[in-house]
Amino acid sequence: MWTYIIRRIFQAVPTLLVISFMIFSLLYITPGDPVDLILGTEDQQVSEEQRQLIMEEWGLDKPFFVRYLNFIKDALHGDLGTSYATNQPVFESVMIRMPATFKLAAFSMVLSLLISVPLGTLAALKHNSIWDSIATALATIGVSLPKFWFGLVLMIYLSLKWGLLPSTGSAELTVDGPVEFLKYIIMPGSSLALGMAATQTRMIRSSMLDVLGQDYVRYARSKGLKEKVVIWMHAFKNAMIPVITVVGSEIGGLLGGAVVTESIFSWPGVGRLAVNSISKRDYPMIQGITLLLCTSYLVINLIIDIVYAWVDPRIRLDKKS
Amino acid sequence: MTNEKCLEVKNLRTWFHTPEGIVKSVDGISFSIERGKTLALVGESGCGKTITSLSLIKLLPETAELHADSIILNGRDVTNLDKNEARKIRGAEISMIFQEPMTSLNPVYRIERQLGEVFRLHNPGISSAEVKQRSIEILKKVGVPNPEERLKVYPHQLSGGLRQRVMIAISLASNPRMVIADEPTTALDVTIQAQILDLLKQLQKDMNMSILLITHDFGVVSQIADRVAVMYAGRIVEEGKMEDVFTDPWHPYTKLLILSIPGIKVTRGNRLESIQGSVPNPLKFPEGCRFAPRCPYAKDICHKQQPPEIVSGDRRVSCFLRGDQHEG
Amino acid sequence: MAENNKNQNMIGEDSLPVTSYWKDVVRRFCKNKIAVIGLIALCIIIILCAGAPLFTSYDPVVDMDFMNMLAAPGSEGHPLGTDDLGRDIWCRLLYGGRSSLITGLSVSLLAAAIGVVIGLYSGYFGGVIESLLMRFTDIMLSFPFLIVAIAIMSVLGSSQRNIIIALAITSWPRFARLTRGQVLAVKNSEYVEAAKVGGFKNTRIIFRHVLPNCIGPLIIQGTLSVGGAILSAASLNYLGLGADAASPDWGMMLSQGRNYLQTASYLTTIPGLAISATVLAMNWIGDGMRDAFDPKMRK
Amino acid sequence: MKDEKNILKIEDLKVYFPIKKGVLQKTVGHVKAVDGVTLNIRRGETLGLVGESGCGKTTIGRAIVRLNTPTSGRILYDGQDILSLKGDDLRKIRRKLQIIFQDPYSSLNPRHTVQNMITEILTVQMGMTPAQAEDRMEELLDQVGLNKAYALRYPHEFSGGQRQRVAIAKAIALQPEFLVCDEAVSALDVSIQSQIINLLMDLKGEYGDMTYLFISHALNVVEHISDRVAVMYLGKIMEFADNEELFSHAAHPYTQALLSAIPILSGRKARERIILKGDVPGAAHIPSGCRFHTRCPYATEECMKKEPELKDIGNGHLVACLKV
Amino acid sequence: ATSEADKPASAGTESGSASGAETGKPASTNDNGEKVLRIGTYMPVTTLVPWKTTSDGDGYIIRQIYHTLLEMNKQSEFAPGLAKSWECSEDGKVWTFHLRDDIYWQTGNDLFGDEKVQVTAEDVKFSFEYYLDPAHESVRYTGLADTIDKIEVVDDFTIKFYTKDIDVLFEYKMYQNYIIPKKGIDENWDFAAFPVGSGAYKFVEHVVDTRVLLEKNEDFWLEPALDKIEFKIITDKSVSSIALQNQEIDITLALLPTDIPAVVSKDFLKIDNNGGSLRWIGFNCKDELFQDKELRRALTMAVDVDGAVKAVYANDAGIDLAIRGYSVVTPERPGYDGELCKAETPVYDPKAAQEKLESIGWKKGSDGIYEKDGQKLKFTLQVGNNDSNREKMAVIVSSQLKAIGVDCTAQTVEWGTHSSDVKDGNVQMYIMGGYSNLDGPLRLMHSNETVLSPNCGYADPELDSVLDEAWRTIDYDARCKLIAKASAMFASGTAHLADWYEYSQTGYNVRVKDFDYATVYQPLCSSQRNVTVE
Ligand SMILES: Nc1ncnc2c1ncn2[C@@H]1O[C@H](COP(=O)(O)OP(=O)(O)OP(=O)(O)O)[C@@H](O)[C@H]1O
Ligand SMILES: Nc1ncnc2c1ncn2[C@@H]1O[C@H](COP(=O)(O)OP(=O)(O)OP(=O)(O)O)[C@@H](O)[C@H]1O
Ligand SMILES: [Mg+2]
Ligand SMILES: [Mg+2]
Repeated sequence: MWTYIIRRIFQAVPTLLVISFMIFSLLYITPGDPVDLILGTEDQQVSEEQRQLIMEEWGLDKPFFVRYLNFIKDALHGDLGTSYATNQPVFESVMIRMPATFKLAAFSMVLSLLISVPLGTLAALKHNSIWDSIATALATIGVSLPKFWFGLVLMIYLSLKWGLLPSTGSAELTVDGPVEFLKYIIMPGSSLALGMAATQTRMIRSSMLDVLGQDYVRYARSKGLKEKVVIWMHAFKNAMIPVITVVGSEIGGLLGGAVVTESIFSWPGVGRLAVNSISKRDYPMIQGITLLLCTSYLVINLIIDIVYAWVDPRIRLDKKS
Repeated sequence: MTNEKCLEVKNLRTWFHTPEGIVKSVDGISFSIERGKTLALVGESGCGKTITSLSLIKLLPETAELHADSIILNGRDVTNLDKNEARKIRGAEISMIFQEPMTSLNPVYRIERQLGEVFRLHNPGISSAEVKQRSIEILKKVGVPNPEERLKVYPHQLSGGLRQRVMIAISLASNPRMVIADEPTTALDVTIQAQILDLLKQLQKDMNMSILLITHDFGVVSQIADRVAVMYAGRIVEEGKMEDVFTDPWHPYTKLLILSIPGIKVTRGNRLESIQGSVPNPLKFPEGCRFAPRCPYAKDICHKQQPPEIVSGDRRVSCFLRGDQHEG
Repeated sequence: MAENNKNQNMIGEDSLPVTSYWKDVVRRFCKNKIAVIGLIALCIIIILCAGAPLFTSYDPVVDMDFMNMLAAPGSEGHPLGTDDLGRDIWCRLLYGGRSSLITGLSVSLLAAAIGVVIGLYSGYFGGVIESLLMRFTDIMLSFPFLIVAIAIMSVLGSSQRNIIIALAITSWPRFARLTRGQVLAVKNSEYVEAAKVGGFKNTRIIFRHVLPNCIGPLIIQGTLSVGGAILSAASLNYLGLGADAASPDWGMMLSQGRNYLQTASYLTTIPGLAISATVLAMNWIGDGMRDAFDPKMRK
Repeated sequence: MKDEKNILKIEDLKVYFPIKKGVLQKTVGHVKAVDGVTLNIRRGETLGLVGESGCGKTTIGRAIVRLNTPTSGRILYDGQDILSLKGDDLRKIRRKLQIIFQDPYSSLNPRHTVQNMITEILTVQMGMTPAQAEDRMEELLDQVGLNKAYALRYPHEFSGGQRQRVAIAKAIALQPEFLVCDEAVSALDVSIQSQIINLLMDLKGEYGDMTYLFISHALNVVEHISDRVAVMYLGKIMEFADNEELFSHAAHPYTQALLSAIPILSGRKARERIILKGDVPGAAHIPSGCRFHTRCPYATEECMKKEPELKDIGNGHLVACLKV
Repeated sequence: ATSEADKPASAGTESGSASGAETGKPASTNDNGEKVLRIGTYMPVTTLVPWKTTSDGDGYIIRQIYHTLLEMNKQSEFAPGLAKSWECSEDGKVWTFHLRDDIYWQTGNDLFGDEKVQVTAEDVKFSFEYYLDPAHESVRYTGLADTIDKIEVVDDFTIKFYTKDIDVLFEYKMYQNYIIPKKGIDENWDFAAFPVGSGAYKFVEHVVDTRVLLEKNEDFWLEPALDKIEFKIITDKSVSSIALQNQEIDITLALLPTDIPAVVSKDFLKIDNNGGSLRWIGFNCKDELFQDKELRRALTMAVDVDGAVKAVYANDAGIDLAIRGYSVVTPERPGYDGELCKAETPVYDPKAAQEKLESIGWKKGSDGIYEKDGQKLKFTLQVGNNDSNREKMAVIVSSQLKAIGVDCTAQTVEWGTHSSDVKDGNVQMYIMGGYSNLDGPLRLMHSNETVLSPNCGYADPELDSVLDEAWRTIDYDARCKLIAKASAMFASGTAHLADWYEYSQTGYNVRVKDFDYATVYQPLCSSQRNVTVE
């Protein structure tokens, strides 16, 4: 397995190079003037002399490829540059927000699984019954509701009308304890989880139906095992195998795609930083965010693949299938 | 009939309610198996063999509906058991070996777990060490070399023959008095098949089990069965001692079936005897004898009336022609 | 003798209706009640939107009534009320459907076209092509969607066309992955090998023999992504990256109405319902189509 | 350099599948699916190929129709080395070499009607007009004993036997000279199996010099249909002889064991049953010396060390056993 | 109710971010009897380095920590800050500031420890010289370098600035630049991570994107009335209003019009504003189409700006959130003269607008759109995505123009793109806002591109000279007159289709006291006010 992990890490290098090149060139052609940003925005006056100074200082006067190569060189030393906007090292700025993003992603993933697993299983076990229809209807509604809408509705009811939860902010699990932590994360978490739970429910339903028709499930029953054991031991693990891959690719979306939720709930994550940086043309920051997000995506996918192999012993990691 | 009956089935009917109509997969069959003996149920694909066995072990799909005058298993009427009671007889009284060892073992668990759970289920409170001990014992018994190591592997790491042995081990772990083997060797090589059949015979002797063997392979039947029941389109058309049925089939279907096996009666290079047409659609079985449309000897009456069951000694057949000794 | 044998071997009584493939597909589709309901619903939506001027006397852009802003649904002359600028919501819903449906459908079609071709070729040929294409797909998948969308729209400018391009560029990898998975399952099947042995050219095998057998999940993904695209466009709107701010669009209506959730919730519920109805109808149609295209469902 | 007698010559064919491992996908070993097979197939004969599952029968069949690429060796078809062909030449020769697969359920495209399948072959490959193709299709269906009304059906609407007929119709649509039947009847019921065997035999009469490579593990079927029979074990041919000779005077212990497994019903004298011990070693771990020695009831020290060659014991009866 | 009570009160140990946020329960005064003011701000903290920041959001915090020489009161007049008094020489080129002698650098940090160090004229001189060095990339470099000739320390508490020329905005510059400790620069102190100044409140912690916590500076010359100030960053404005209504925060900046009724209806909440901010719809006068002033005037006549402003800012509470304006100088600033400008602005009259269009050669085409020389009257009105009110204005303007046959598309673009497009003249029509400070009018109207921002190609040499003169006139009234004159000239040039002043509302809890001029951009504890909570 270690050789497999090492191989995957090797494979990630060219991927990250391509990503960095793509984002670098994308940003290069995106309109917007970084000098203005370094010197402050609309309310400030800039002289030509100072502009020149800044361009040189930040290497903005160099040709595209030189800039890119410099970026790569620095990145290899773990230096992703300095933010135009805040003058802070990009790496630190992103890493300081990563935990919040991860927390939210992990929580909403867990939450969506908590919803979709029982619902999907129920729909499969009682398929063609009223339960099935309810699960399907819920799933459809879930996919067709925009996250920001759901987030705001939650907030209006849970926090403004009923006063159950604080509207914004975040709490530290270790410092403030689980109750506080849940209070803050539950709304952003569920607004993210809803859409995912919807698709997962459908996946789990069909996967479970598929597995329930398999010979080994019938065989497990023929041993005289209790129905609970048959479903949760024999069918469930197998049904989750295809779900794992889907979950993996969804986490990628969660990391970079929670922007809207993060803005609504003032969640101190990477997504908000990304949006702010984009609107400010904070190129080093955008590059850094993209690279680090892609890296985490690759890492998560690696983990997912390992989990996959762990759940499904037929997949051997060190052998290409 | 001195021997005690292990299983006695009377007029078993298993029907499916489908949107297109009622599928009468099993439509009034009766048979019995004596303790320690083997009954082979043969017939073409789709004639209802698997449904029969699932009816006995109470694992029918939800759309199925089961009726029977009686099903007596080990002296107990098990016709109308509720789900929980049905579960309790599975494994303990009756267990099953499936056709496909490839797909019948759960791919994500080690053999140890799949075998162990049977011991735990039937011996509550048993210690882990004992489970392991017994697992090794039973694997040895079914001829799995290096049982300790094999416990640690996943099904896909075993060859087909070993997998089938493991499945037999699992099915026998609960010490059932009756085993249904649904095409246990179809997926295997001839040489391995021979080993498995030998093993079954051996185990049957050791444990005094009854076996309901389901197959379409007469070769298999000839090696292991005491009695044979030939099924066609949800009915048993002929039943009798294995040697009798083979040497002198009474029903035209049985006869043609045996003749269509290459190398049995027809010599090399010549055309084989074959049954024309294919199995009738279970949604609309022909009136009268179900084999009549394909039967080269069919007479008018065959198309109109259901044939009576003619019993003679310990043999029975359902055919009009039996009365007037057809010979072709 | 041979003559005799043949007749002896001849099988076949006629029991199935003999129809052309497409008639059959249509017939199978029509048998699926839910799918037909979905189709009828979608047709109604399309007719209402396409023929919008027939069903409303207002203009969705120009007709603002500052005296009658935020009129509740059911008020006189405005069956669904008016929005924050006094525009008729029914009218904007109809016209807005045009752009939303166009966005949704074109994004799915475009993304499907790119993704399916890439998935087919990489899955079928394997080897270096596969690794390269799939690496590229991975890259696209791992790219934060929003950053790409914003960058594309900043370069090209915001317009409906560019939203479509941005969304298509970010959503084809899903199709590619799905297709590839399907192709891998299908390409080693014996009928594809038989086609190879039959001497057919690869392109023919890919499109005639492989693709039709991968189509089921693709249809589902395709119909799902129509709704997804409408919603993504709404999210872009929320972040202020929409097209023409004055012209109606469901996503735009939804995000522009978000400040009125407490005071005039119908501003968001109405377009929200429209999106849900469309997504639901598309999903039903998708399920029906998958079954209709599958000859196994033929009775 | 056309060989009048032999239509197909397989010379020292080896097909190895690499087992890859490690960071760089290094090849750490090989599955030696076919490990040096030499066979001459005569024009117009039916050659039976038997052996246990996994011994490489299918791999040979697939190599002939170029569905996998041999590691070494040559396959000469009418004197032409077909392994070196590419592109159009390959496509041309492929028409003469067709294969029928074991599984009637997966060898037909579920999305095409019978008509689609057959006319596609006829128009695209044989250059017929649609009208001609339709006529020819009816003819073909007739030949395999299918009612032409079935042309508009989809594969799943047929029974197994009927599907296999369609597969055969597809294969003979190209008017091949050589047909590989890879377990073409194994998945079928006995009664259907006999129909297909009859059909294959009839077709042979009709198409004159069609040559069959008949792969099966069912010895009774092979015995029924073949002119000559080759017995394989773990990628190598163990015994090769005329049908009669082989079935009456099997010389190799493995063949003997196989033959003893044929059901004895009636009309044939009972053979002594030989139950082989153990499992088939995987093709990745071929035993040294005689590859059968691990299961052979007569194996000796010598068998473990020395690999036997195929040798003629008279009448073209070839056996690879040190004890013969 | 949870942990708040048993948490240690001392600032150093309280590190969680949940403080004071229990729902439904006012926590302005926490259970330890501490007075905590919680301010919700929608602007993220970009940097807390005084010479780097340009964002108001940072300013809210920095102004509490650092001193500037001068402050500003509600009437836009300069008020004492670090300097208790100041005067200018006759020729307007020498400014003398007398500093307070009771100001100390904040203690309790690793820079100063517990040592009370006075803030002296040397510190002031050092700060400005630091900013004047281009190497330090101060964002105010250009403004300062253009003005300051030299700085002279007279004694510990008196300092003199010599300017290169008359600079009527000199005081404004003294209001903008923060005084930093020399010791910090010498010792390489990380001002970004831990600001140390001499203001009334001391920095405690900054949790990225979540909050900034300040505490009372006991050494301040005046006892600060709050124990703690917590800035909570709530990005979404409507969420911020929910938090205010929930009493999770005491003050929210920039309420949306849609949220005003709900806020006003709560008796524990109040709203107030801090003067108007300019918004305008501009033409890019360099654009081929809009070089024609008559066309600009015609289009101006086609739009009902009054109605649009009313509609966009309508609210059930009946509060004036914005008013139509005619001058680019906001009413609170010197030189405002609405009437003068109004006279120069075309009146709303769509008919006349059409006639005017026709008189300058535009004809309606078959599709009802005007065209001239085969060219359609078609353009885009671009607006940034940062403000939904501006978007609505754009929508209204574009549809009213459409109504008379002008194909105007309202286009929202991402804010970064928009601002740089406007600056580069890469738009046709646009909406912008801001520039409501003292130097705003000059920058908006003057055609000198290097100094001035988005006037989008409008150039009038005569106007330029009036402006130049105004900015060299020391006499306040005379200067006001000149500015008014300039604004009227600008209005007659119709570089803007419409102007309006937005009064963005601050919502706050009635328990916040002494919160006079409703802004946190000024120190909360100063000679002017000492904000507290009950
Ligand atoms: N769930 C079901 N619903 C409807 N019909 C069914 C169902 N399961 C089985 N059948 C029908 O019942 C009949 C008998 O099926 P069964 O599986 O018992 O055949 P079999 O004799 O075991 O065949 P094989 O040799 O192929 O295993 C078939 O015609 C089949 O179509
Ligand atoms: N593509 C492949 N990659 C790796 N190994 C393969 C591949 N194809 C076949 N093999 C291996 O080659 C060996 C021979 O396979 P082959 O299919 O030729 O056997 P067979 O005699 O046809 O068996 P069966 O009777 O089961 O069809 C087997 O061990 C098989 O696992
Ligand atoms: Mg069966
Ligand atoms: Mg094979």
